[in-house]
Amino acid sequence: MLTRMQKIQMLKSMMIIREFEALIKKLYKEGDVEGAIHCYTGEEAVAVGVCNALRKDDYIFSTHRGHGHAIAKGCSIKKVFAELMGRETGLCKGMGGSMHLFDIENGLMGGNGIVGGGIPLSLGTAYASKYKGSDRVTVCFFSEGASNQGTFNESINMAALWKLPLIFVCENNLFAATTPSYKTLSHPDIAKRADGYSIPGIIADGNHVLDVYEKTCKAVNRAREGEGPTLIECKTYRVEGHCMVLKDLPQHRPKQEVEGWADKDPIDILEKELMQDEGLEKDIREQLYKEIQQEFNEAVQYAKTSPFPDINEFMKIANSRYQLCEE
Amino acid sequence: MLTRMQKIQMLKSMMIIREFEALIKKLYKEGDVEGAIHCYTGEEAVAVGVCNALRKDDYIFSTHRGHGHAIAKGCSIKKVFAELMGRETGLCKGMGGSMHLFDIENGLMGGNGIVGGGIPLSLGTAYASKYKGSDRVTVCFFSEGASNQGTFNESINMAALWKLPLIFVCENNLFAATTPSYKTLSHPDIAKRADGYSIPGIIADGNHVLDVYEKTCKAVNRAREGEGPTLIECKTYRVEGHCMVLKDLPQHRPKQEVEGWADKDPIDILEKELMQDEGLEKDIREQLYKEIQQEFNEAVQYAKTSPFPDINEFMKIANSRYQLCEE
Amino acid sequence: MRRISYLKAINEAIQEEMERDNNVFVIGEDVGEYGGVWGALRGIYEKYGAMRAQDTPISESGIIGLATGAAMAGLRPVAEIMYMDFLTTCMDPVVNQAAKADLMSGWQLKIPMVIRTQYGIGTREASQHSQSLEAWFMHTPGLKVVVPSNPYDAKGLLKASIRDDTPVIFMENRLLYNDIQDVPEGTWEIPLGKAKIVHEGEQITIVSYGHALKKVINALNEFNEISAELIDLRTLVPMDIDTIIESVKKTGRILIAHDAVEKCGAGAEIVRLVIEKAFDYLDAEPLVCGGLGVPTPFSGKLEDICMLRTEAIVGKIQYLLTGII
Amino acid sequence: MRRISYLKAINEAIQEEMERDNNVFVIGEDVGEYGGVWGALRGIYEKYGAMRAQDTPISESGIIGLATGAAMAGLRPVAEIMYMDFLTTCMDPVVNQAAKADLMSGWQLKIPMVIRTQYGIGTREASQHSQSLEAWFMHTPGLKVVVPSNPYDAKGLLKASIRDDTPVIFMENRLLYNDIQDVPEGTWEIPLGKAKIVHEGEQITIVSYGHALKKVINALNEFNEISAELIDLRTLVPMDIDTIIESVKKTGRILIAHDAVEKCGAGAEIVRLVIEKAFDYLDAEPLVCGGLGVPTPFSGKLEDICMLRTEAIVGKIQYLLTGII
Ligand SMILES: Cc1ncc(C[n+]2csc(CCOP(=O)(O)OP(=O)(O)O)c2C)c(N)n1
Ligand SMILES: Cc1ncc(C[n+]2csc(CCOP(=O)(O)OP(=O)(O)O)c2C)c(N)n1
Ligand SMILES: [Mg+2]
Ligand SMILES: [Mg+2]
Repeated sequence: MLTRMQKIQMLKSMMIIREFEALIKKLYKEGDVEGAIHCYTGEEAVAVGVCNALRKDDYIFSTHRGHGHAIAKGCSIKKVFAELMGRETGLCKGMGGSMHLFDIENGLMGGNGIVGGGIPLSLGTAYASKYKGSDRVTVCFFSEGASNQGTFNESINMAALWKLPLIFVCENNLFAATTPSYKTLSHPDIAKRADGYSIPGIIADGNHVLDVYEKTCKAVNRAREGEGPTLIECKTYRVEGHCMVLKDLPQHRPKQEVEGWADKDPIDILEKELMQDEGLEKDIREQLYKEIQQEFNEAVQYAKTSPFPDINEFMKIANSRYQLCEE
Repeated sequence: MLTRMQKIQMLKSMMIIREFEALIKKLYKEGDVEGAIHCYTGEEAVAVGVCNALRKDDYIFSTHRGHGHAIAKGCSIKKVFAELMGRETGLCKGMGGSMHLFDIENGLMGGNGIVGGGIPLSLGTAYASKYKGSDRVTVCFFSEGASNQGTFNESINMAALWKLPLIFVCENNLFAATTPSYKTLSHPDIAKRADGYSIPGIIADGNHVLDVYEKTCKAVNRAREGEGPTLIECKTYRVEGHCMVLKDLPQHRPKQEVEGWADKDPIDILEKELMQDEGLEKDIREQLYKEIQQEFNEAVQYAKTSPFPDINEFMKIANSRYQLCEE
Repeated sequence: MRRISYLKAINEAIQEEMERDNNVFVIGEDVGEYGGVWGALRGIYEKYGAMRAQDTPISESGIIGLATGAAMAGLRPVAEIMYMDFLTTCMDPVVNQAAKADLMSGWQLKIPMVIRTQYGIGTREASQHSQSLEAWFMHTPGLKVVVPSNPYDAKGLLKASIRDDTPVIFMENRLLYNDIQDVPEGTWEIPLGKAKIVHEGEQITIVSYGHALKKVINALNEFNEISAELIDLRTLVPMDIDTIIESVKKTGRILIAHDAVEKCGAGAEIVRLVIEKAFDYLDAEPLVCGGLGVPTPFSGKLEDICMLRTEAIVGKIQYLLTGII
Repeated sequence: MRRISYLKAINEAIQEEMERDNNVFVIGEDVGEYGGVWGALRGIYEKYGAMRAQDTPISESGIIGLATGAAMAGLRPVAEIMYMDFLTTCMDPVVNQAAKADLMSGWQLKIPMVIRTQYGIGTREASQHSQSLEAWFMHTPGLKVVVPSNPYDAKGLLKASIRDDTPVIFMENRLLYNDIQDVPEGTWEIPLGKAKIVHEGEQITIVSYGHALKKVINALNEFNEISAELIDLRTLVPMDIDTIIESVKKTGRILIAHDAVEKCGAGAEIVRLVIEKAFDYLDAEPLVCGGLGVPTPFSGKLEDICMLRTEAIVGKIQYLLTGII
């Protein structure tokens, strides 16, 4: 059972992700952050619910929309900011950027710029756990768009076959780039596909962090016990446009749908539950907000004043890694 | 309803395929046929059952194990022999060979050397039918090994989504190369996967040609009516080794299994049914056998005396198609 | 004449061909109502409907497989792959199916299809969104490879590609999409396999294509006086080697510049051909200037040094002219 | 010393490395009980069990993805892809994941993995089973490419590849599998990036690798008297360009022979490098001799003319030596 404190921590984690994305949007507009940036806004309950069910040494594979996963898995916010600003002090020394956040110490095995590209990779760490007799589990995040890549079929079958300690978490946020999911999914429930591979296919309320958390815990137990993979589909909603430069078509954002999902805001939902069930103080969200802003100020300051990667240093490593001297 | 005559034709078709493979094995050993040869022996009811439910102008996509499909779809036996012997008079002028039989006039859109490679191609002819408002259906043959390729997931979803007139026929023959299917299928029924894509997933007795035929007819009707794809899994057995040069491991061919399937020989089954239900004469199989041998003698004679492709002719075409003159 | 953008030129080419031939259709991710994430296909869905502007799931092998099969059935698909880097997810249908089907079938089949894809580097999108992979497709017999560098060529070459009866990899660079140029209306096309001499010159031949051409022009502007013959290849397969050779015979010097990395790139191939056909005319060694042979790092500072650099082009031209490094 | 086959050499290399390091395992289609369809892995399943000799479904992207992820977790996978042609079905994990992960992660990760694959032409298996695609992987920064031509090298290079901390494409040719040679036991390896001078010579340098080398040797046997320096590259990335250049500086002439088609192939790359580094030493134009640039037709008569041909090698050597075609 989660303690009150833990639940408040989850509330805070979701708020951190929410505020992180808001700030990144601002930094992007101001030119401090460049490249392809995909916000996780509205989906916070998935990353936070899932990652809270994991240990630090469990593995996760992330996507192009990976800020939330990184934060929920415990990466240093400073380093994430620095990475997105292309600094030497970034998570990946500025080599990865928004779509390629790696933090091996915290079990973050990378985002991916290729939709569906991370799915087969996740087989590997799960295989390694089984190989070494370790109980570390792997979570593979992907969204409903990726479920239509070939890698989905190949990976889920292999994982099921060998009962790998692997949890497929499909963040069904109803969009892939500009395309609503009803145009790309022949069955609206990705979870349904699990039957064909003899593994459990579970649907979670992706805007309800405790539901995600509980269902993940079950899957994690199953995985640690050697009983094999689970496919968890978290139904959620991509609140923002696909990325900084792609706007949605109005006909794909019906007012009713947008409002319906706004009413299901994952942070609001948890806050309300905490108030009802745990007698949470009314102003705690404001307090948390302040803490977060404080932390962010320092982190952004750190990132902005960090050096860019050193070109000579890079060339030195590159020369030996890629045999450039041949040229 | 099938007439007695039609059923006898089906018997004969299956026998032709059976004898064709036997003869090809001989020709291979004698050096008249080269390359990668995969026999369809034991699976005849699938090709014959399916193709009898089709019109000449319906499309089929075949596999590396494609002789049966070609014969059942009505290709000239002479030309198939000639193709396998690499002759100018072959179906594909000797350019394709055993794994790449194309006969566009008869709707045979090609075998494939890439396992799972034909599946997405089949979307294309099906799409073209819908595009042109034509009622031509497409059948895509593949075996259970191919069902684990990524292309399976991508294609079945797209076909379902757009209700393409496409029938996926999985020939589950329990082997992929040297590997028995229980080592590669997380669920023994491929048909089960259909649920995840909102299409019917049907299991047919792949050694019972009338069962295959009837289930295909239903799927064809569905497809012609614009109601979309069906996945039909035909349970059958690969009687021979994977190809001419790969032998099976004895532990993967338990005596009981082999004998069980021998008792379910598709030709015997149909013959018996015809005798019981249609009062088929006892010696008809022998008669058909003689007809077939006669036909084969002529066909092989034709193939063997056909010229090999002309090198100059080839170079002329190649030069313009591939701009070799640049070199 | 009207001045239109590269993007608009692409759009016009497709619409004109769709108008002319009912068998032409577009397919790809977000290409329906949205008109493609780059916007190249705006208005097509509205005008021609969903079957001819087919939005797809994220299933590149499915898309290219479908296109290949549709071509077998007589249609003329124009598929869009958002970034060239994503062609890694559908190499089989491109290389083993589309490129080979006509030969394998003993010429029963034609495969008239275009794969429009967007390539290049320079937008801080890191290593999986920065590749120029034309060399892979040049190395695959059966494919044509087209890389227009400007709106006029984009239109004329795309029309020719759509009319061509074999599979064409049509490469567009996102940094060119907003370039504007005079582009005539009407039924003209630019034949595949004809290079364009951008300007004539006597001292050195420079061969380039696509976005790299701009960097070459920038580099040439660095010289006070230089008589360079600049060739825009336009199509890499078929390659207009005659135009290159003729030029080299005149200038005796050649530099090839492209975004792709140098190792086994198009430049190396051109060096091979020039050496084979004009060795005795050379006054200096043919050189290639390309991207740095590393996966592209995200950070702008690092990406900048990984791209084809104007200064590097300048340096190599200088060396070829003077022998001084 | 014992004489063992190429196949056995591969097997020994793997078993020795598996013995030495628990993290090494093999994975691929039919590699378990069967020991791989080529038989390279016989006995490994029996000795090391299913986890270390993992039979897979026909899911090449899954296999290479798994291998990459396993390498991230510290294992050292050795994956088998039955024919190089099938790498088309898993280019993404090879090119965008395995090759780039160490850089993308800011060097947090190493990706020690070997992709053993079997390539070549000549067995009447038609266009989808006859390709030599090394150039694609040379063109992809982050991969090493190794192509042993004999049992000794196969063992020594495979051991080095398994010990290497970066992804290696290890290419074996089915026509070499039964070749027999003296191969020592023990812990030696052949460093990646060192070519072998098969024999020294003064008149011409011939560079080759893998199965093509045999055809070069056949071609040289056609000459009564010739002093050719024959270089077996052994690894294409890293390439031992120094050995090539040194040789060319001595002979002034070079021919590169490989199975792959010439356009954008490894040969073109070597020409580029030789031109860049030894232009002034050349007495004749560097030439490439490769396969015909077409998809391989099935019929033996046609396949034979599509392969790298001994006569073509002879012709080009003759031309380089005499100037007469
Ligand atoms: C193989 C591939 N195809 C296309 C893209 C371009 N792309 C990037 S994100 C995206 C949409 C992904 O949708 P989904 O998987 O649902 O993830 P979401 O953005 O909803 O998190 C697309 C099409 C890509 N990066 N990789
Ligand atoms: C992509 C790919 N991987 C591997 C192979 C090698 N191969 C040829 S046939 C075959 C087995 C195919 O099994 P299945 O799909 O069940 O077809 P079946 O042989 O049973 O008809 C394999 C592994 C191939 N041709 N293509
Ligand atoms: Mg989505
Ligand atoms: Mg099978």
